[in-house]
Amino acid sequence: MNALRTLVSPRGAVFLLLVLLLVAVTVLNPSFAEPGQFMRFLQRVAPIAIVAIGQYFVIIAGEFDLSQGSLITAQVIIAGNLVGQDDARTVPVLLLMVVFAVAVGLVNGLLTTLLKVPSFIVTLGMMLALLGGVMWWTGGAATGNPADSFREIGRGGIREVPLLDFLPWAVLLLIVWLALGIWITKRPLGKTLIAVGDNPRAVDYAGARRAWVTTRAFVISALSATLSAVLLVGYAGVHPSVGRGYEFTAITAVVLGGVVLGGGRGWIVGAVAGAFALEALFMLLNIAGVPSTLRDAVQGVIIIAAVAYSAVAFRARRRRGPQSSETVTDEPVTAPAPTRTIHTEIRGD
Amino acid sequence: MKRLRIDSTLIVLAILLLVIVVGAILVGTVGRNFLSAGNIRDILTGMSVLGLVAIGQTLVVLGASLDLSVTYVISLSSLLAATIMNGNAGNIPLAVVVTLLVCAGIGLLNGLIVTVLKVNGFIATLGVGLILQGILNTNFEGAAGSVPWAFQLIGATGVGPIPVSTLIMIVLAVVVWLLLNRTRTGAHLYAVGGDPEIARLSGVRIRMPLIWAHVLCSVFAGLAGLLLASRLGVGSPTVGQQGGYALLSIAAVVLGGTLLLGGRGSIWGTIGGVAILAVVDNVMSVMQINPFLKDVVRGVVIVAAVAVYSRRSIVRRRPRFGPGGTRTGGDDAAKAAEPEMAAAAAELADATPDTTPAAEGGRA
Amino acid sequence: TTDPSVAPAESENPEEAAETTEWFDQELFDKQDEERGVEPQGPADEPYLQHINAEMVDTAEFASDGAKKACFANASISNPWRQTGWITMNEQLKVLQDAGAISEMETRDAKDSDDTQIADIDYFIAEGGCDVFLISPNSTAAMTPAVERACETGKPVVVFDRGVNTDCPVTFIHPIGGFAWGIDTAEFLIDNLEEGDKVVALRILPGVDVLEHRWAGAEKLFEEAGIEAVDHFTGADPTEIKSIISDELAKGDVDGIWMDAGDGAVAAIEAFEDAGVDYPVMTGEDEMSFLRKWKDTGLTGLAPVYSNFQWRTPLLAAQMIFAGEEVPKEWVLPQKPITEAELDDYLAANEGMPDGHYAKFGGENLPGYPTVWQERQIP
Amino acid sequence: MSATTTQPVLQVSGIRKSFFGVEVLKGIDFDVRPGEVHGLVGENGAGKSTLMKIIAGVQPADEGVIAYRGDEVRHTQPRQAMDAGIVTVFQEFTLLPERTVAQNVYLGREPRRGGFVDQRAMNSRTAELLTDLGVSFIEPQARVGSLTVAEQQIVEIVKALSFDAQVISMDEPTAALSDREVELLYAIVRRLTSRGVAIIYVSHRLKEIFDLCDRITILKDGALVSTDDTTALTTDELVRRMVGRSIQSYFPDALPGTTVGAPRLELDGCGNAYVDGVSLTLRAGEIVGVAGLQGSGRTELVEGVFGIQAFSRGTMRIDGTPVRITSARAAVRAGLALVSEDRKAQGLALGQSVLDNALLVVRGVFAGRTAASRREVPGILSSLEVSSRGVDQEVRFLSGGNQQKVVLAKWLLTRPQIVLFDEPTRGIDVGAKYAVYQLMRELAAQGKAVLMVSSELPEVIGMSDRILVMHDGELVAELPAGSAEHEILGAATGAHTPGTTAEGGAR
Ligand SMILES: Nc1ncnc2c1ncn2[C@@H]1O[C@H](COP(=O)(O)OP(=O)(O)OP(=O)(O)O)[C@@H](O)[C@H]1O
Ligand SMILES: Nc1ncnc2c1ncn2[C@@H]1O[C@H](COP(=O)(O)OP(=O)(O)OP(=O)(O)O)[C@@H](O)[C@H]1O
Ligand SMILES: [Mg+2]
Ligand SMILES: [Mg+2]
Repeated sequence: MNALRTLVSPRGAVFLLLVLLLVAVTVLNPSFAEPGQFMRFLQRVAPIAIVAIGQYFVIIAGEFDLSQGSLITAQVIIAGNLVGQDDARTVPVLLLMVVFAVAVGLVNGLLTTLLKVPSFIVTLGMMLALLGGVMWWTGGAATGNPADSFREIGRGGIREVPLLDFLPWAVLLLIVWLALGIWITKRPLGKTLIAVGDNPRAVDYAGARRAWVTTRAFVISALSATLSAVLLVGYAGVHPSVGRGYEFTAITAVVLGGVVLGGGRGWIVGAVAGAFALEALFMLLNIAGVPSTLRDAVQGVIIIAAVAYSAVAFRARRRRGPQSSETVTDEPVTAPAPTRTIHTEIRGD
Repeated sequence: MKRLRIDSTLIVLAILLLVIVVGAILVGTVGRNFLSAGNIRDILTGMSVLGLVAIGQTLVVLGASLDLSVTYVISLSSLLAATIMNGNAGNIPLAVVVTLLVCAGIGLLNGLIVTVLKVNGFIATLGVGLILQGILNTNFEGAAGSVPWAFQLIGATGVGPIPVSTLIMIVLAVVVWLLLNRTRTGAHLYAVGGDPEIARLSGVRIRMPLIWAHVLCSVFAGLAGLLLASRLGVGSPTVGQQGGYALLSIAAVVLGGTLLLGGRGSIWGTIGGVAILAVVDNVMSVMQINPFLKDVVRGVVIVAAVAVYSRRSIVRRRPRFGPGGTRTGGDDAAKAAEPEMAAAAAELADATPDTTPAAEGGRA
Repeated sequence: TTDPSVAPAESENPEEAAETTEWFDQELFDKQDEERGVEPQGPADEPYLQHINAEMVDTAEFASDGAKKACFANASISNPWRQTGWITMNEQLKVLQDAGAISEMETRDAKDSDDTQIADIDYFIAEGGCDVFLISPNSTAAMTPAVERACETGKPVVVFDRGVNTDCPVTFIHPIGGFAWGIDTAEFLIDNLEEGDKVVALRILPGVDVLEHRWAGAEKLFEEAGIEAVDHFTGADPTEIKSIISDELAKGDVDGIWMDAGDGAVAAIEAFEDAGVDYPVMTGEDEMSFLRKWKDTGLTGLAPVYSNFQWRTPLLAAQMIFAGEEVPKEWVLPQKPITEAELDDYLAANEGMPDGHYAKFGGENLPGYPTVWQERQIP
Repeated sequence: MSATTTQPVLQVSGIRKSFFGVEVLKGIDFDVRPGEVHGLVGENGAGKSTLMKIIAGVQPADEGVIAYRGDEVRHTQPRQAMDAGIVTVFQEFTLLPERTVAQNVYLGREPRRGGFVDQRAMNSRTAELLTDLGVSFIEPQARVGSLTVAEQQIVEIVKALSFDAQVISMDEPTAALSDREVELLYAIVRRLTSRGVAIIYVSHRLKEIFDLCDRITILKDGALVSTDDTTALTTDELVRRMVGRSIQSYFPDALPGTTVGAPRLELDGCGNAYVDGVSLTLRAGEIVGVAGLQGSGRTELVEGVFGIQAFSRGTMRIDGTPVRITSARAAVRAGLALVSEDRKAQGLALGQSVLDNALLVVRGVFAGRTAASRREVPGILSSLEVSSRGVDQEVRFLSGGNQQKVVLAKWLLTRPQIVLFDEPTRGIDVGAKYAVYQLMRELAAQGKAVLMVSSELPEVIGMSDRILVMHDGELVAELPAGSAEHEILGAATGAHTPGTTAEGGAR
């Protein structure tokens, strides 16, 4: 009952959408409900969901990261060119990719916070520079796919798992990454980030290192893009168009998940659910055989409708009466019952 | 007592000047003349289409929204115009009117989704862009239509080195400048972009200015599409994406000193931003820079140029002490005005002698 | 004042220009079908100088001595095919510079934008001091007026790859074309499949004539042969390709894969591997990634070719033009798919090349071979 | 005293309003007559602002009727109310910092000529309005963002006056004003009433209420307590009705056992771009008040100490050790706390919960202590008597006073040694004020040092052990506890020769 109410509440809109889409997919293609198929679906969503997790941290701080897609492309090509067919290079190259991601995140974050350039512009510049730079370096084409051991991360998994049939590494990584993400949102870093998105000046006056906090969000975003790139190298292979448009997909997923552009509000699990809903939508369009030319249009309508639903439902609920107000505070109140003001004790009148 | 405020538009123009000087020198090193007619025409042509889009984008950004659908509006506009004209000069007026009306309709849709359905501009226009792309792909399989010679002239002729398209863009920029600075809609757009709640409390109907901004933005994208149709001679379903106009126009707008959060900015800054991008592109083309490297330079230039003024434009208090500090701040003015104020208060108080304060109500 | 370089297009013909949006063109289909079978003329070991059914034109009017300046308006180098060609072209340029035929080549890259390319051509006309215009149009109809303006300068104009709607250029260089590709591939799939089998067509993007002709030709043949074909646009993104194939496999069997470019073929094949089903009958392209995967998996495949060596021809044509030699008005280069029998030869010949390299790049006799292509040095 | 017999110009009856199912107005009946100043008082969260917003057409009432000049009206947009002649000066500024004074004043009804906005007319009319008020230091073409808070408040009032209003509601118009400007406002109000304009006046400064108002309506917990002629009320009675008990003294005495000890904070010749030559000593157990006119640099002084606009000159010692504080972070680590003057802009993340706001500083500076502090939160909140629906409620739904208490809780959790209060009681009710004062006394008793900046002289006088006076960026005087208002004002306006008194101020 409570779950149902959450579903129709604005915060749950994305889960409702996801359920509807999955049901539609299953109806059109019953084999989707088989564990193996479903795991494949999760494996496919993992890269975009991970990117959405990274984007979530940037967005709740009131910023944008448009460089994620380019960073994925860059990392994919770095992996392709540097690992080559040599298994032994897997670990060093992974480390190098992490270092590179941290560097990109730091540059994004520091330009945004110290130079006060809007992150939309910083990361737009980064998007151009990264893609251009890596294409310039490689002459446009990667040498080829890296060693299979490297690709195993995104392509393989544990087979013959009871009940699940096949458990892709990607799904495990997604679970770990999401758990890490949830943990961070509960940590001072996550709480401060969301406060930065709400009121940056208050954070300054509180003595927090706002620049460093925000910068770390960009680093998380860059690391997420890198993890996603590692999965995509395995899933799709090395190609200059891997990762293209991921930044917009990620932002769409995050917004679909009820996170407010501009910061200060949103739930990380919602963002991940947004990614799942988007990917389920793409799959539904494939399976339903919607003409490929029309898919974009259908996708556009559904995105607008879903976001509009939450926006309008949220406003409507603010006006409504007591019974609906429960959903606002349906998290258990951990503190002692509401404290009272002076006047409630001595009522003089 | 007026404080000299370095306007961000001025900074943009200064950066533009710098870019031109450096560019001219660089172009000189490869034995070319930056100021030759052909080169100027190349730069100005490069400015016209993006300029039109960016003018419209400025309006939307001032209203604290975004328009990512312009690319598709441009493509649709070029196709509509070319197919309606169909090579016949007599159809030009009809084609222009229908095209712009359709674009206005798309803008209206954007505006309504943003204001009534309260969908963030980023997502709303991304979604509408996808819808338009679907429509384009379904209905057009490639270049279509034909633009009569009379209409092609707009894109192909010029006054001396100045293309007609640039003149049109400048004239429209003046019109938009008037709109922003001399009409209520303009003033209200600034207000809504600055703070919609304050605008509402001040009695502004906050939906209309933003709807207008979206309509005009789409119309300007439509004009850009018309101009492209006239230059291409046909309509093309991909011509908008080819130019990457959505992100570039936003970059140009911000480069021009307009606040991405809305409420502050100017049309001339935007034109300056567009010019910076066009000059940088031109110089790199003349120097035959590797096309991939061009993107790197472009990215760096955009960030660097915005960085030049973004720190300054953060509102600062007047320093009272130290270098550049004036102790003749507001207090002194206020102090100087004090006798006056006191006199005014006394006078006002005298005017209504019957209102004696309820002294007995004072502190017990 | 009106720009002096502007005049109405000669071929102003509304009926013809108002293109219909139907890509299939029976006449062109038949022509290309026929050209597939013609033995090309010209040196056998220099395919980039061969031509099919050529009608030669006299270029004596352009004959002159000395090294000439070439101006190249390139559409872009945004995909591996164009990048490979661009490297080859630059190596060819070095040879011609050493030979004293071409002094320099000034290039402007339009980054896939019609508008930019029009401006580029106008800039060349006004400022370039060009002796010959080499143009690789970004799109056919849109570039026509600009190409005509280039022709009006009286300097020779050479167009290659995609065409324009005017015959003012001295020569138009291109491989046979998209319909030939469509016929080669569709016939191969039809031969290897049964009636009622399902083919998934992976297409890059809509609206580009070179690509649309490939599909228009193939689709028609599939229909006639009773093969069920569904097409998807992938943007050449392997992630997208893999998802599409996975979903198709989830729906039911897929017996054949048809591609309008080899980019991303590997991802399509891997989708079959991951789903644990048999490899399909498949057509890709002569891109190394596909050839290698084809070899590894041993699937039944064909690599149609959109001859990359055509990038050498424009500069060579310029040299011929200034030498006053005849050149074909429409220079149709051979376009022969790589079959299973030839696969090993091409793999051996291109060992060490990156995955984005094209087997039929035709630059083996150029000085930079093979390092320049291996390291993909793009100027 | 004024026309009790005239028909009310505005009459509201049975107004009810709920937010999220909680009723904040419980059937209010209320009327205003032409030419009267009608005071509206009540504790924080009593519903005053909500009632004003309903009258202004900003929010619809759930139930109830508003009759204006005898006819029932239903304004759904502020614009309709304004056009009808009901104008409101809202509690929060409704000015756009990026626009000019004139553009702000005429926002929404810019004068036009030939279809275009007539900038010249707009500027000259604004100038007229300003001169009319005797204000010559604000230029119509100045950007509002470059004005001080007091100047902005004046612009806000000018904006209301520019309407041809019948009813003007003022929601705490003096919160940001110092006594001088308040005098000016009195004059303006009296002139308006003499023209027959009705004024609804909300303020937590009871002196103003008694100075200005003809009748006073008291709200409590969203319900109407009483409406009386001012003459029929005493301050005590008013407070008793508002708070529910009488308050013997506004300013609690120092707690027993409070001793003034060693210097905790010493400034010697400190200065930055905004203040200069600041020398002061703050001792353990001491409450030092800072008085001064608006714009005299008091906020800048505490922000300098707190490292937000770090001092570039002079030396600072904490507990005798020289320190250099160049960021708020360093200040917090050194044991300082700053309760800033604008809680919405600088103090709170309004969309976050009470708990998250209370932990804001701890998380930002002492992240390692978060878990421990979290356990202290409920205790601190209840000792401050914060009234909220649990620690998970978003702070923006709290009333002003409760928000201020959350700010205090946020700082108390860091266990500060030196507490800087900047306008600690701005916009909070008598009861809450008393709680804040009590808190200051407790801090002092614990041996902490308290510096309090305030624009309310009674507060400075009532609470301070010593009073520092600022003028034009410098400390010009140090006065003993219990100094008279006129002495403080004399120093603050620069009437005294700063040279001599400044020596005293320098310690
Ligand atoms: N938009 C809103 N949403 C939810 N609750 C609100 C909203 N506005 C006000 N409230 C609640 O309504 C009650 C009355 O608030 P209001 O602002 O009217 O009080 P007030 O009397 O003006 O207090 P103060 O003296 O602090 O300004 C408070 O409990 C407040 O939390
Ligand atoms: N020109 C300005 N631009 C931006 N903010 C300003 C400007 N002038 C003053 N402020 C801010 O307005 C507030 C009031 O400052 P102001 O100098 O008027 O008074 P004060 O004496 O410092 O403090 P108080 O308000 O307590 O009297 C301060 O927070 C200050 O930072
Ligand atoms: Mg209030
Ligand atoms: Mg202050």
